[in-house]
Amino acid sequence: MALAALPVAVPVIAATLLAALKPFDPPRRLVLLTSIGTAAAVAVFSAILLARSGDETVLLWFGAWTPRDGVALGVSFAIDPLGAGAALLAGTLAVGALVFSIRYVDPSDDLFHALMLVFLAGMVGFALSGDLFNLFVFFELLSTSAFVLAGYQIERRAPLEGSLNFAIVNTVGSFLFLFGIALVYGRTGALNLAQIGQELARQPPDALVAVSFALLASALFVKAAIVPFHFWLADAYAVARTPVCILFAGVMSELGLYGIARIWWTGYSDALGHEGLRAILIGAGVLTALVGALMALAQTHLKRLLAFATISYLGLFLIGVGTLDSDGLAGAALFVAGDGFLKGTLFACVGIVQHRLGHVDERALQGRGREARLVAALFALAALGVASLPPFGSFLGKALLEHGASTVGYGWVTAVFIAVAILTGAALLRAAGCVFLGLGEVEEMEDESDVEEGEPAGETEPGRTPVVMALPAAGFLAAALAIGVIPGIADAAVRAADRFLDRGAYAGDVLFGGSESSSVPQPGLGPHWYDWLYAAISCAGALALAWVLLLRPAALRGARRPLAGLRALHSGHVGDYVAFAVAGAAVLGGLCAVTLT
Amino acid sequence: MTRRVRLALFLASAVGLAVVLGFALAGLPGFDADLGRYASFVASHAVSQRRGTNSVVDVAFDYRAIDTLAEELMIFVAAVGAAVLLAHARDESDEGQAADLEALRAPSTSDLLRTFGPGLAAVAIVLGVYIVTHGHLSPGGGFQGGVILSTALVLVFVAGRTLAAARTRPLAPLEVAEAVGAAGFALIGLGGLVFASVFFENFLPLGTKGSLLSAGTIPLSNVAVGIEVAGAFALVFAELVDQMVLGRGGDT
Amino acid sequence: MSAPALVVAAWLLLVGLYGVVTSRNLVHLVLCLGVAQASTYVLLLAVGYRQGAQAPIFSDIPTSAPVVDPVVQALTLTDVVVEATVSALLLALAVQTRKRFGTVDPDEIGELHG
Amino acid sequence: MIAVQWTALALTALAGTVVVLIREPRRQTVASGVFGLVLGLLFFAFQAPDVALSEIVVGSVALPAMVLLALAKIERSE
Repeated sequence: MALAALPVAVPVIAATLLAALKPFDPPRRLVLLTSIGTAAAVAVFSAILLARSGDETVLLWFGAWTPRDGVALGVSFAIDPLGAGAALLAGTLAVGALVFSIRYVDPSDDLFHALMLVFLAGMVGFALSGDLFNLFVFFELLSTSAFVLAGYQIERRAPLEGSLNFAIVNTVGSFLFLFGIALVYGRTGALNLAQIGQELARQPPDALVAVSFALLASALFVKAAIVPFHFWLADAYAVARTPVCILFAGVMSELGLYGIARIWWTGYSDALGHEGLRAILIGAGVLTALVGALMALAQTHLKRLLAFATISYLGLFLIGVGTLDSDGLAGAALFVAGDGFLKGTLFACVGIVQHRLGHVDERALQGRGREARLVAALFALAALGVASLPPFGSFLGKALLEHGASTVGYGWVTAVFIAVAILTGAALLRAAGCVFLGLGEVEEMEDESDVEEGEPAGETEPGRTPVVMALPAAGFLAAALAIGVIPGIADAAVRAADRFLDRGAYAGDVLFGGSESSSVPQPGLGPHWYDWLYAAISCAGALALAWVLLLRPAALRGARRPLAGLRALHSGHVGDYVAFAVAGAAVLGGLCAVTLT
Repeated sequence: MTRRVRLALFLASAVGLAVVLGFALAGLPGFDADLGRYASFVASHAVSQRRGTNSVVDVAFDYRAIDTLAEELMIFVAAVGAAVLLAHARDESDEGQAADLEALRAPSTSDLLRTFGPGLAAVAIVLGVYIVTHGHLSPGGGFQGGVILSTALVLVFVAGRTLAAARTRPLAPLEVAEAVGAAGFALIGLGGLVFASVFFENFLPLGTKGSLLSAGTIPLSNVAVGIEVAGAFALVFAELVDQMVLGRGGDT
Repeated sequence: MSAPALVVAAWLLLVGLYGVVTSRNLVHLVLCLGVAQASTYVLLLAVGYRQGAQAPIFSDIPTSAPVVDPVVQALTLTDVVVEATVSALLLALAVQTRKRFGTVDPDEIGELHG
Repeated sequence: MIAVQWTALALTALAGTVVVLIREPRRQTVASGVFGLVLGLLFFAFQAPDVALSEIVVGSVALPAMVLLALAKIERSE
């Protein structure tokens, strides 16, 4: 379908034209309308693609270079519901983020909108592409625009450091990506994922194939902030502006995991062993989920808290991807969408607090949010949603994911899910109790530098919440709810995941113009009674732990010391981060070489 | 971590990575193997299909033009980003700005550069334009030529002429050039959708092999990219020069 | 006979990363990143090189002549551009870092932690 | 492999190492420019003139120029 190029082409053209107009000082209204309209158009195009791809893969060969004898000559977008869904999530969050930015962003820096649109184009291109090198360039495009967006408040020190760490660690990741591409291209002579899959399926697995996958996965782990590649994320997300954070936490990191699933299922799934990879990915996911949750509990800076909550949930999503099962993947997809909107709500609420009160640290905010009832309600609901309160999308996704995990023999991860939901939910609810209710005893601030904010303090409006800020926050929450209640969404997700997992059908669609699907679609199951029980335990546990943290903090003092060691590792030193990333790549490469071949 | 612990962690990991890479790289085909199917198809068909004799440029600007579009946008982002990331420093030293521009005009810029700058710039412009416009025939193209062109623009800058004549927006022409170049390349892609059937499909006559006006949209794309790259790199240089000049005023 | 090129690629990656990890100056760090990035060019071109083949530019050679892989060369071109853009952004950040922190030594920039 | 390629590879490894080991930024920038040239030579030897041209204009012209401008700024404020 030729129109499939538009969700990338339209924001690109709009962004460059906005930049071309900049020296002529276009009216701010025009800039805002163009950028919001463009993001909305991307969302609409993506929704159309989502609908169209329901039955067959939507294919676009750029330049009309269709494959010859199974050899891809050009670059293809090969769009299935999961890819289109990721693009739709990015487009929707971008609309909300840009609406939010109407009151938030300094009117003088109008290139902000051009950068947001390029960033969006990069994410959409990454979600739709069916070519390994093309994935890399869109990955780099979204990374470079993200570096700049993260460092937008450059007159402050923290955003500068956050942006630096982000840029350097992600650049190291891109080297690993290129090494992976070079290895697999050297072996297969192909860059199209379907063609790579065909070539690799024909030959016995060896170290080269396993290591090339490990390097690609390492690069994407950097983006997806999987331990030990995750350090940069908290630094960058804690300091970026709220509209940027909404996109970072809601969809950019998740795209890293999407990339791993896409590359595995189209390229490697018939070449390497599934059992070994399952253990590796689920292990990494569990580690990431626990580290993120514990670190979130230790934060008082609200955005940094949300950043670690994001890391924690990325670990949970990785478990879903790592089940290598259609239920697990479908659950992860719904979970990502539901959680992405909840994170959008949470970041928007923090942004509103910051806008009204000029701070984002609990210690400076205690009790000062009493007036903001609407924000308090949205924040608390979203926090409970994170702790998988039914019927949010996160509940449905998680139930499906856990079902997938138990069918492949990893039922025990349910315990991890409950623990992480309790820890993260408690961290968020504690913050809500402190800021909006004034509960708890707050320790003195150690040094002033900690409260340096990512936003200009001059534009606070203590009295009220601007409509353009409240609207996205509420809209995101409604979207998170919708994902949980739309009838048949679980079935649709499972069907989409089944197709995602069918390498032969994908290759047939892309290279040979259609194929018979070999998979038999099975109906997706709704949540069981025990899923409701788990959700009840998670929410009650989160509330109870938050209560203890706020009113009986002495009970948990003993946990401080072990946590201090973990916190010390998050040093803010880019050399540490790069060393950990290299260590992670070496370990992952070694594990893959040993267990997958 | 202390410096020593960090180094130890890195060295251990680097050894591990070296071993892993060693096993993997050993599996690559040697220099005597046959080319892969994709590469051999492109090598044998690019000229007949595209009429551009430089098959690397055929790949970059036609078969895989969407990659190059994303790459051009990265340059666009870098130029915009450098301006954004360096912008606030300028605001601070506003007072010293006029004096700085004075200082730049007079003895601080080497007389040699001021004398020979325009001549060097002319050479760079001719060379850059040649490389941009002959990308489809011989090594080079919009990117390489564009960087050379940007140095010409910088030579003009360093010679102190543009900056000295600066009023409110000395960089506006560069900003427009880089954005219009990037937009132009994207619009060439859109032209494929409008005039042919698919984004980035060729919609111009292919011409005869080896002539300047051949290879369909490829030379046009190279010109758009050349304009964009020249503007973007010149913008980055100019932003840094700006920093340097104003920083001196602010700190001494 | 491709081993020496592959060894050089791996060496450049590791030595560049060594420089990044031990760097005491952000400008130095950017140039070290450039060295590590160069490893990817060497690797890509080594993957596409064929003994006795010519450059894939057919202005002076017949289209049937054996040539090296044109695809990896196009990929490497993109890669070179990536390096230039990332370097420009990092240098801009380094200049700002000097301004805000008074240093370009990563050991002394310590705003974010825990 | 022919002698030119051997030499270029050895020079590349050497120049890359030197760039990392020189810690004084200005001299390092010069070394980095030389590294760019050596890489360009290597790419010519590997029959990649397009990439060689790119690497030379980026590695030996644009990047050193950017670094020197940045250094001028950084050192001036000391």
